[in-house]
Amino acid sequence: MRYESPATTKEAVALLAKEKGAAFILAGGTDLLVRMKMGLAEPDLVVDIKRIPDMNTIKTTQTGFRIGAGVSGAQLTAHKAINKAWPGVVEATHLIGSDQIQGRCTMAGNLCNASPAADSVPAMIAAGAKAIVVGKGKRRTVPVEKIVTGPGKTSLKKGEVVEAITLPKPAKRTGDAYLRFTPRTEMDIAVVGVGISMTLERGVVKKARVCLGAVAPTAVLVPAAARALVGSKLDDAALNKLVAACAKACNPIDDKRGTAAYRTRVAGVLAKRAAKIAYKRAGGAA
Amino acid sequence: MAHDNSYTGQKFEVVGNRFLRPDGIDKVTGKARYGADANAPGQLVGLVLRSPHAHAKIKKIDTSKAEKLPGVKAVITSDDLPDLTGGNAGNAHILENCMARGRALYDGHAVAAVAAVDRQTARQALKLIKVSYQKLPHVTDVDEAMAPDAPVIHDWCFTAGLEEKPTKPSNIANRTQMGHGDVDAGFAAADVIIEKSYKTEQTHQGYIEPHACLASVNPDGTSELWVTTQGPFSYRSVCAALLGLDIAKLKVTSSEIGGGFGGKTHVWTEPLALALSRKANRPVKLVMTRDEVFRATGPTASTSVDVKIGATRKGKITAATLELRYQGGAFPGPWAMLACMTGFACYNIENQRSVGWDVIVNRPKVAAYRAPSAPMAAYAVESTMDLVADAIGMDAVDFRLKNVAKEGTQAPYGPIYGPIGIEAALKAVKKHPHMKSRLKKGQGRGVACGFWFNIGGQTCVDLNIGTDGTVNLAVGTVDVGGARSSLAMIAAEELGVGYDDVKVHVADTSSLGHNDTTEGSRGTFSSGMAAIFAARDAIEVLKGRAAKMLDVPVEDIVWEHGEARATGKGHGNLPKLSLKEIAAKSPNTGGPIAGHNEVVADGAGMGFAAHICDLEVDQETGHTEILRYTVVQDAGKAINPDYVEGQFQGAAAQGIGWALNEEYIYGKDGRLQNPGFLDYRIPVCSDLPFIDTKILEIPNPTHPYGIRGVGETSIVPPLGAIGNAIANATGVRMNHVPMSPVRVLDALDQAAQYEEQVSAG
Amino acid sequence: MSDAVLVSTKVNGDVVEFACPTDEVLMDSLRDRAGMNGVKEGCGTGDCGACSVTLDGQLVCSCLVLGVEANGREIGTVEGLTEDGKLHPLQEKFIEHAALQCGICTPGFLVAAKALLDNNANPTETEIRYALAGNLCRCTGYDKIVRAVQATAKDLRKSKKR
Amino acid sequence: MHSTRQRNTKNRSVQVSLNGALRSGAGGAASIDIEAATIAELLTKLAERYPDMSTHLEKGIAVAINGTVYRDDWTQKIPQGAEVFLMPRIEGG
Repeated sequence: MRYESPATTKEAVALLAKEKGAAFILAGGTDLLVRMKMGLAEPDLVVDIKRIPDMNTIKTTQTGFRIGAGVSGAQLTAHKAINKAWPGVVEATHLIGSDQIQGRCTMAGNLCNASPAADSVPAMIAAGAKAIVVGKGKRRTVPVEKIVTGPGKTSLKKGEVVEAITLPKPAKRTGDAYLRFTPRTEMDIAVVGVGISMTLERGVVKKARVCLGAVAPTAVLVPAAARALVGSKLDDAALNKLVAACAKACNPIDDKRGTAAYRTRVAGVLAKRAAKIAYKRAGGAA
Repeated sequence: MAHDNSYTGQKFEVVGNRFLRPDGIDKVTGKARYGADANAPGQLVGLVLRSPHAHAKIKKIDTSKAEKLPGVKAVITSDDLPDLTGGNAGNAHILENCMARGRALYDGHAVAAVAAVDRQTARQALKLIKVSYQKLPHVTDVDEAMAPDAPVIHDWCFTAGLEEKPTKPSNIANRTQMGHGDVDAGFAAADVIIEKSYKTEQTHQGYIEPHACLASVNPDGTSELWVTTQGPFSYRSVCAALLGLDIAKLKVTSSEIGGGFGGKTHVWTEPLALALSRKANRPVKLVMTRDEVFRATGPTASTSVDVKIGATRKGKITAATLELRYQGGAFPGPWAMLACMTGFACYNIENQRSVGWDVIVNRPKVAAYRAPSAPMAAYAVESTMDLVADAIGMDAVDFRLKNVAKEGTQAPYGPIYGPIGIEAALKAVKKHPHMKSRLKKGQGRGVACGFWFNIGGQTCVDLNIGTDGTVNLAVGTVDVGGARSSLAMIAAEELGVGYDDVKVHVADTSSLGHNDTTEGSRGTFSSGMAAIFAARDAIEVLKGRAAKMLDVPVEDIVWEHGEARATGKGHGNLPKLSLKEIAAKSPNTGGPIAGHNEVVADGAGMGFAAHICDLEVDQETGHTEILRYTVVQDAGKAINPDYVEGQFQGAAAQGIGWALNEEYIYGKDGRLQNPGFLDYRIPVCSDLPFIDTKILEIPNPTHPYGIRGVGETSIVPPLGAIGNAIANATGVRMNHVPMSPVRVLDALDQAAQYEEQVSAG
Repeated sequence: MSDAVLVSTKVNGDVVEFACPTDEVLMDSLRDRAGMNGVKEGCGTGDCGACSVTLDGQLVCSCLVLGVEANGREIGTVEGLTEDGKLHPLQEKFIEHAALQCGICTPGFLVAAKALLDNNANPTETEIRYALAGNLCRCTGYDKIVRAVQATAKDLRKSKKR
Repeated sequence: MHSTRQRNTKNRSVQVSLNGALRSGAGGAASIDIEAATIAELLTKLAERYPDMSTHLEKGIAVAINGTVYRDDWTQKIPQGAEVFLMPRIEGG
């Protein structure tokens, strides 16, 4: 196995494009190294992106935030402005593992590992996050929901790297929230996850995005669930519609972490709870 | 020299205080050496290849490519180990469990092992071993394994303990029955009878340190094994028997042990490490991965249990029965039998019967786990006790007290109890402020009891006094949770010296006589007893030396508070001689001063506990949060209360994990799906509240200090206490452990549907 | 066969150099090449925290870091907690409060608890429990561990005031 | 008085209760009378009288005398009129 730690994105892309064998990007390594230990990944090349300055900083831009692909959960949590703008995204990322894992794990890695249960992904999608994808000689910006295509599969082409995640500047009276269910309080993988963002106008939901995790092969954006909220003040009728829409969007499996029936049921429960938190954060009366 | 082990009521100066543990500094600085922390010159790395199938015939193992890989020094399969088939069945099973012989019996069963110069080479070598398997039908569930159409795992297994010997083999290894009285008459006299069935899933001890050893075998048979174990002496005798080594030539040194809880009482990879070393003639270090620990060591049984309890309206139990089905993995075990002995142990039930079925399935060979077999039977009994109390409209604690076992009660396994602590524990529960605290809506409280025998066993210690008066105590039980502190206190108490003057050392097998495995909560009980007697032996020597120094007959010397004093006429002016003074002169008064004791420490006092649990159930997700937890347990005598509390708290935490989330999950393919700490969910720090403890001290009449074992009992009540608290919070009775969110929500849904049907119909 | 890379790093302030196979994790490098056996392996997959160290001051599981990543960085292990031969207050309190039984998880707990107290001098019980949730202990039920951390925090705050 | 005591000393018959699988080894008997002054003597005589029991005895048993469980020490004396139980040997964690 060859280990490279390039200093620029360009070099990283060149290394990946050139490699004939199995090439992997090492961001936080909290998934890759586990897979290597289990014999599930046998890299010929590992490209460590943590020495690329551009990939390891958070920048506040005119349109929002640019979070480098190597930025750890701990760095994100410490960023005051993002906490204020997108608390749900920060909380979701903070739920990835222990403090030890937080010291390493990244949003981009959480995304590209392409687990249906990734915690930060539904929150990112609900917030309208985008991925900056760099390939040989070109750069494209892709909505986060377009990156993962199935368990362990992404739309990234050979030689392409996610360089950063961008979060928009939230409109006024916007709030977001992410809730997940796990049997333990910590150190667990989501059985169900729900990310919601919404923008209010005079207490009425004007815009909303609802995204479910761990209930389908990928995180799913549920427009019907968003529609259930729009136009409401989060009354019971709207919340019941939200629950029904979420249940309908679920396409889960029975596995060691939960049954399909359980996931479907709890997706609605968490959606309701997350909606209330987001609503309050957006300035709505509780 | 025979010593009297009777309780004397002696007053203590050292015992009962909270001294700092002597190995603390090593353990907080990283200096303590555990199983994986030893190295030897020329050492190789050992790795094991394991079956990916639940049950398969091994048609062929081709190791030729692996052997040719540069850096590989030895490859072994069962062909390299003795064939013990037809000999001692117990040993043959242990060896076959260490390395499959002809058939892989469970997912994770070892089929080959390699030793190579480094980890990377050893991993490469494993990939080069080609095993051709022929898959066989498998069964992993205990009830399915008992069904008439189940695939029979061993054609040699004919159920023992039946009145008529079976003509066909089955997966049922053994039937056991315990009990007394007339059960039919008892049920006929009952006003209320409750019958219910329960299931519990398989759990693992979950010690944080994986099994690890460093083995070295020379061509002349002299061998050394450094290993993390609860029983260095039994590892020595078992490994010697399995591999044909001489016991005296094999030196086993127990490392610091990173948790055991029963899981380090049996050998797993150690014989393989020795065999690899013998073949390569180089030391071999073999450290299990966590995945291997889960798949291929000794978890506890999964069970299926039926309970029936009958009582009068006034709350007297008239009869009770238990039917216990326990799987012991791929080999026969004693687990259901143990459950038969413990199930009703907390109660005085005149008419009772427990029937146990020990069952074989395609899972790893079950080993002891803290009060083995008792928690599952207790879960069924304690849940049903609440149901009966409810049915007759009696408070659940009062109902237990009305039927509680006392001195004079006949135990389920026959004998009459001496002084025991369950009545005192229940009374302490009743009085505890915890029971009076208010619960909020959605919260519930449960109480449950637990019993464990505790055991003693063969024990041997050496006590040596240095010329400066400091003392070495060499013991052969390992220190799993602070025992060195307790044993130093005991020696200091007897000798009348300071705690810091005694240094306790866990000896290797070449330096001390045989000691049984540190299991059954016996460490402080047994080695404590031997330490008392060894100290008293040393005192006799000290008195003799003092007599010489003072030139008086030894009969005139008495030993008080660490000093020798001459009594009698004309001795009044003679100085007192301290232990230090006598020790300083020892080179010239007859040489080193030592005490020694070997004892079969029988008479371990039974352990009883009662727990209180408050919790809250999220009725929309089925999630249970433990809010408050209290352990009341009889310790006989708490030598170092800090570490007695630690045992209570640790046992309760393991029981809580078992009750709520821990379980082995097997797929339809018979493979373990969660062999890691991510999906085998032991409690994390944020899952638990502080765990209150109350130590009761009802002296064990057959220990000089009244000590009872304390390590195991408190893992028994939590399953029942939590089940009872969930029922109290939700009105729903759980009958399947772990009571995980999925199962709780499912049970709540079913109850709601039933209610709807009732109100609609 | 993996390539090996020469790694130059600082462990507890001392320069350490070793040749490291590229696929070797830092936990193994620290144990086998730097002599830091206080770094314990409980799972190898980041689920137990026994191998906790700091990497440039950041708390990590050393089983989820490659050895080569340590090149040019600074690592802190349990062996570095003592200063001038004196135990760190956390080490003192762990012994005093009987916060260890078997002790295999203790080094990881100490490193994690120090990382917590370095950032938060006055943590609540809940904050302590969540900060230590990445460290598994199977012996104690965490009770005495949490108490030891609380007691240390209290003492440290007192000594700072003085 | 004196003569009675003498007779008792001579005839050390004790009633031994059997439990679990041990019963099947003794043809289903719940208890048996046997003359024995120590546990060792008791076990020897049991093996002689009930060959079927030998497999259980080999597997490991324990003897409870007046409520105290003995797992290893076969030199233990069995007092007059003692309550004696034979039970399977237990192990712990």
